[in-house]
Amino acid sequence: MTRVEIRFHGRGGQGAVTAAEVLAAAAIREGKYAMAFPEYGAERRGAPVLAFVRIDDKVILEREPVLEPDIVVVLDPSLVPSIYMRGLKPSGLTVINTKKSPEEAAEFIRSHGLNPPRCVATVDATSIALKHLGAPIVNTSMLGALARASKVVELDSLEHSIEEYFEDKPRIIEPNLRAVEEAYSSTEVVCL
Amino acid sequence: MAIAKPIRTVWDIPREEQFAPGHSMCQGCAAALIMRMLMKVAGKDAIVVMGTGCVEVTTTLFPRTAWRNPWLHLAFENTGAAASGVEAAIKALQRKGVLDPNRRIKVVAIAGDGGTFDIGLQSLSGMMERGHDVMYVVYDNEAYMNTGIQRSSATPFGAWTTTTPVGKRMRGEPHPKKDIIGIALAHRIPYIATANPAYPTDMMEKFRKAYETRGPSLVHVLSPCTPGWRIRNEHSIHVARLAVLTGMWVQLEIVNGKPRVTVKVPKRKPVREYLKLQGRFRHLTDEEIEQIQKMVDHYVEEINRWVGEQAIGPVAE
Amino acid sequence: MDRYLGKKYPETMEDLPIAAIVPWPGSTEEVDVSSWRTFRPVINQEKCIRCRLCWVYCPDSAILELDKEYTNKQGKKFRITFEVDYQHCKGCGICAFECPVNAIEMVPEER
Amino acid sequence: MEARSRERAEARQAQRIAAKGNYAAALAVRDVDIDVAAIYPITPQAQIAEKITEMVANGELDAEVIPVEGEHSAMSAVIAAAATGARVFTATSSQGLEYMHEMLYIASGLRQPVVMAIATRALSAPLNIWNDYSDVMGMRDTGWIIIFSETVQEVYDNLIQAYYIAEHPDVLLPVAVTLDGYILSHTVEPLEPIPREEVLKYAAKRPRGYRPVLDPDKPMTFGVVGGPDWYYEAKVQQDLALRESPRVIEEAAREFEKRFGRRYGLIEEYMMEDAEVAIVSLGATASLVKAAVNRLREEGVRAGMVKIRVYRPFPAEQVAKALENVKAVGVLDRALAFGAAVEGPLFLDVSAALAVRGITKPMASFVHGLGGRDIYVKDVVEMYKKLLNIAETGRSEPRTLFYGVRSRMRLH
Repeated sequence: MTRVEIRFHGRGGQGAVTAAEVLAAAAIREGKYAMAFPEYGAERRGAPVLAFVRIDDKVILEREPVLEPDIVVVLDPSLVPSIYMRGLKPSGLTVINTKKSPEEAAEFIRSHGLNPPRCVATVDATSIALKHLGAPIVNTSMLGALARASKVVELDSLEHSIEEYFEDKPRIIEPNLRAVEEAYSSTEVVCL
Repeated sequence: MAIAKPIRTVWDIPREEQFAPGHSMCQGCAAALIMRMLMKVAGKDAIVVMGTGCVEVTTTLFPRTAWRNPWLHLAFENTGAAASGVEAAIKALQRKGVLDPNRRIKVVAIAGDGGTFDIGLQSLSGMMERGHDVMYVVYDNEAYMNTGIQRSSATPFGAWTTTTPVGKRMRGEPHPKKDIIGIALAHRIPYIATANPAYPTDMMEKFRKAYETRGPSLVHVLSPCTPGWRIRNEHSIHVARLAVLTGMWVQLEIVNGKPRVTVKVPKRKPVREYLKLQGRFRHLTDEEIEQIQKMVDHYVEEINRWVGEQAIGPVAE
Repeated sequence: MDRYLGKKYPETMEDLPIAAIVPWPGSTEEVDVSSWRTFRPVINQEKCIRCRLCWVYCPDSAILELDKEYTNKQGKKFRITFEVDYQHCKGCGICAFECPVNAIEMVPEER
Repeated sequence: MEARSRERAEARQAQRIAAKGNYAAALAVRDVDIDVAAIYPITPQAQIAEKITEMVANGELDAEVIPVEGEHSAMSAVIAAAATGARVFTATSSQGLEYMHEMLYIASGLRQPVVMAIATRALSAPLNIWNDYSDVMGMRDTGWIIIFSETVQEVYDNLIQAYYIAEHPDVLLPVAVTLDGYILSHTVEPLEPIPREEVLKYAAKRPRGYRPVLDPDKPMTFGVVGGPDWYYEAKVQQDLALRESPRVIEEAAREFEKRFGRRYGLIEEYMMEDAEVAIVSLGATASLVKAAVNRLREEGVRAGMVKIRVYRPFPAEQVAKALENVKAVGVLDRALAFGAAVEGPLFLDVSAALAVRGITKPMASFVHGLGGRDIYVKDVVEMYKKLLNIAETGRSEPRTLFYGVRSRMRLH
């Protein structure tokens, strides 16, 4: 496996930073090297936030922000393509939380004058999160979608990491796992 | 072991000296006497934490020390914090069996008025608020005496100091003394007292109770300073006594918020008798003395109302 | 532990206790402060009523309370005697001032 | 021997966890079984305080945690607790470190084995919560042993070694361990923790009374007045203890490697065997410099890097030896020594280390990344190219070069 660089887009409170950390932990569980870090600073609820993940087989030395991600994960359907498409490699993938199909999402990106990447995946993570968690916290659902669309980590190691991450809140482990699984199975991916 | 029995008369005071002579505190220094009495009460099992000040610099000039207890000085403004650290360490080490959990080792923190009312107030507040098992003694000589008699927030109204000089436009300290007891009270600590070395058994009994208290306690002791107050060496106890007899200083004890006056003064002397012995008040005019008298009258009235009796009586010439 | 404690009267830094701690508790007791005095207190044992107040009020622990019997001229017998420790007395005069029976006199030092 | 330690290290691969620097610090503190911590929250360190308190709350750690009212009190309380014989810890950043500044000297002057983690951060004004090394550079002359960490793993390993060093009978000095604010404090990376029993065997608690402590059975006076007749000797005695400490620091590293398989030194040399140009750097920034070296090596440039792990006492001998054969030396600082002959504080150390040994090299002082300004690998590559230039001309840059700053002047 070569280097994969991932950027998460969300709003403060949606758990983009947690998603990045859980993803890195899953990769580390698989014996890979990984690095997860937020766009540094004080997180404020509602403000757009970024989080980054690098995954590699080798030690990662590049402690710099991800400028040209291979994958972009969009947690909030209200974010505009001009923000999350920035720097995304044409050969890359974007995973978007939306009710739209991948084709519709690609069209939406085009309607903003941008070229969608080679692969577009969509999932209605908000509905899934509301159903299982009772709140629109979509980070775990989006990880399920990412696992389905990209194979950067196995679903199993993702679930392990979620269990570990929420160790001190056992009540919410099960609902999150159900959300991950539903997102995993309902994600649609289209590659050109 | 600290003194276990109440101190009722001077004959209850142990003969053993836990604080050595030969230190270089001034002739007639009341703080020296306060330390001597305090350490008799505290005994051998106390760990002393001291802030920078007169007592610190005159008792620990390398290679000698006047202290027979484990003793620590770090800096000026952090006596409360340093005492908190020692107390936490004792607690942890006793719980982990490194120190004998059945032995009572008490932390006694000592600082002057500058190190308590001013620069050390935050650290003291933290110590009291967090409930550390520390007895805190402030010896109050009402100015920064160690650096050469500069005013502190404990300097009383009208007093001359080198930074509250007497001239055409300034007549000594323009503000009344800060109410450190009120500040301690606001922290709702279990034991608070004022004490005065002219009343040694009362003072030592308060030290004893403060030592016995589980949790933070504060004893505020008036400490006449011969050079700073410009008094005769032999007058330091006499002046301290007059502070009580004039109502300038009220001997209080507040146990779990309940106040009482431990040395009642049925007939007060006029404040003039206290002021006239001290060079720091020499410049005061009759009108200014009258103003101070009114401030004391008001203070006494407040205290009486607070304790619910006429503990301090009217002025009788 | 001993390696840290140095020598009581160090000559060079090698003998200095670590961090200049003082492992000699109460060592100021060795100091002679008698040169501070311009007046020395003298206790009149005849007048002394053994009230202990001079001992209590001394800031320098320089009044010694001794288990030494004393019988005055009236034949009153005391179990204890108060004497001045002139090595540690700075001559402040508190003892004389506070003595309720004027049994202590401050006498000029002549050297 | 080496094969075995590698084997053991590999066996532990399985126990790798994911942790951010702040958690790694808290884990280390738990694993050495501290007795007292006093911490005041400040970004980006606050998670250390949270995690330690959480560990105490759920019974994982038996310690007294004092939620002090400020950093000055935090440092005061841990010095006092250490003087009472406790194993202590505190953590801070930036303004907090400045606020405790006075007490830093007292910790070392009183020879107390205080251990502190510093999530490095810029200093006000203007207020800035992001990473640089201004705060820790401000404490460089306070008599502390200062160890920089490059990775989350190093944060953990360095803190454990810090206790070995600080409490060693030949040292008895406070030790600070850095973790770059956000860049390590908030970054999740692989971490191989060591089983607690093994940590405690390595950084073993010594019997009470091996060093002077506040003890009613053996009363001593700590923090005395040292007059002109003894103060000087006390300070030189303290300086010599710091100067001699590398012997123990290296012993701690050897013992650590023997037991846990990870190697540490006073400095780390990267691709220095045949290097023609080298950059000296610190902390997590060193990762970026290594990445730049890798990139340049692919282009055929003989670049190398020297990472200062132990910044105080400064490993002058090792640094001089490492740089002996290069053609030009650059020093990458993330702090300013305002008004100094050259404004890079690390540069001042490196140039002095070389000069007193009669080693003269064309040098350049690079400053970048102040207040969290991102440094990219390409920026460091540019610095190396500048060095190649300097190597050719043989002339040092007399002024600090400010990389990445927006200016109409030519500042680099």
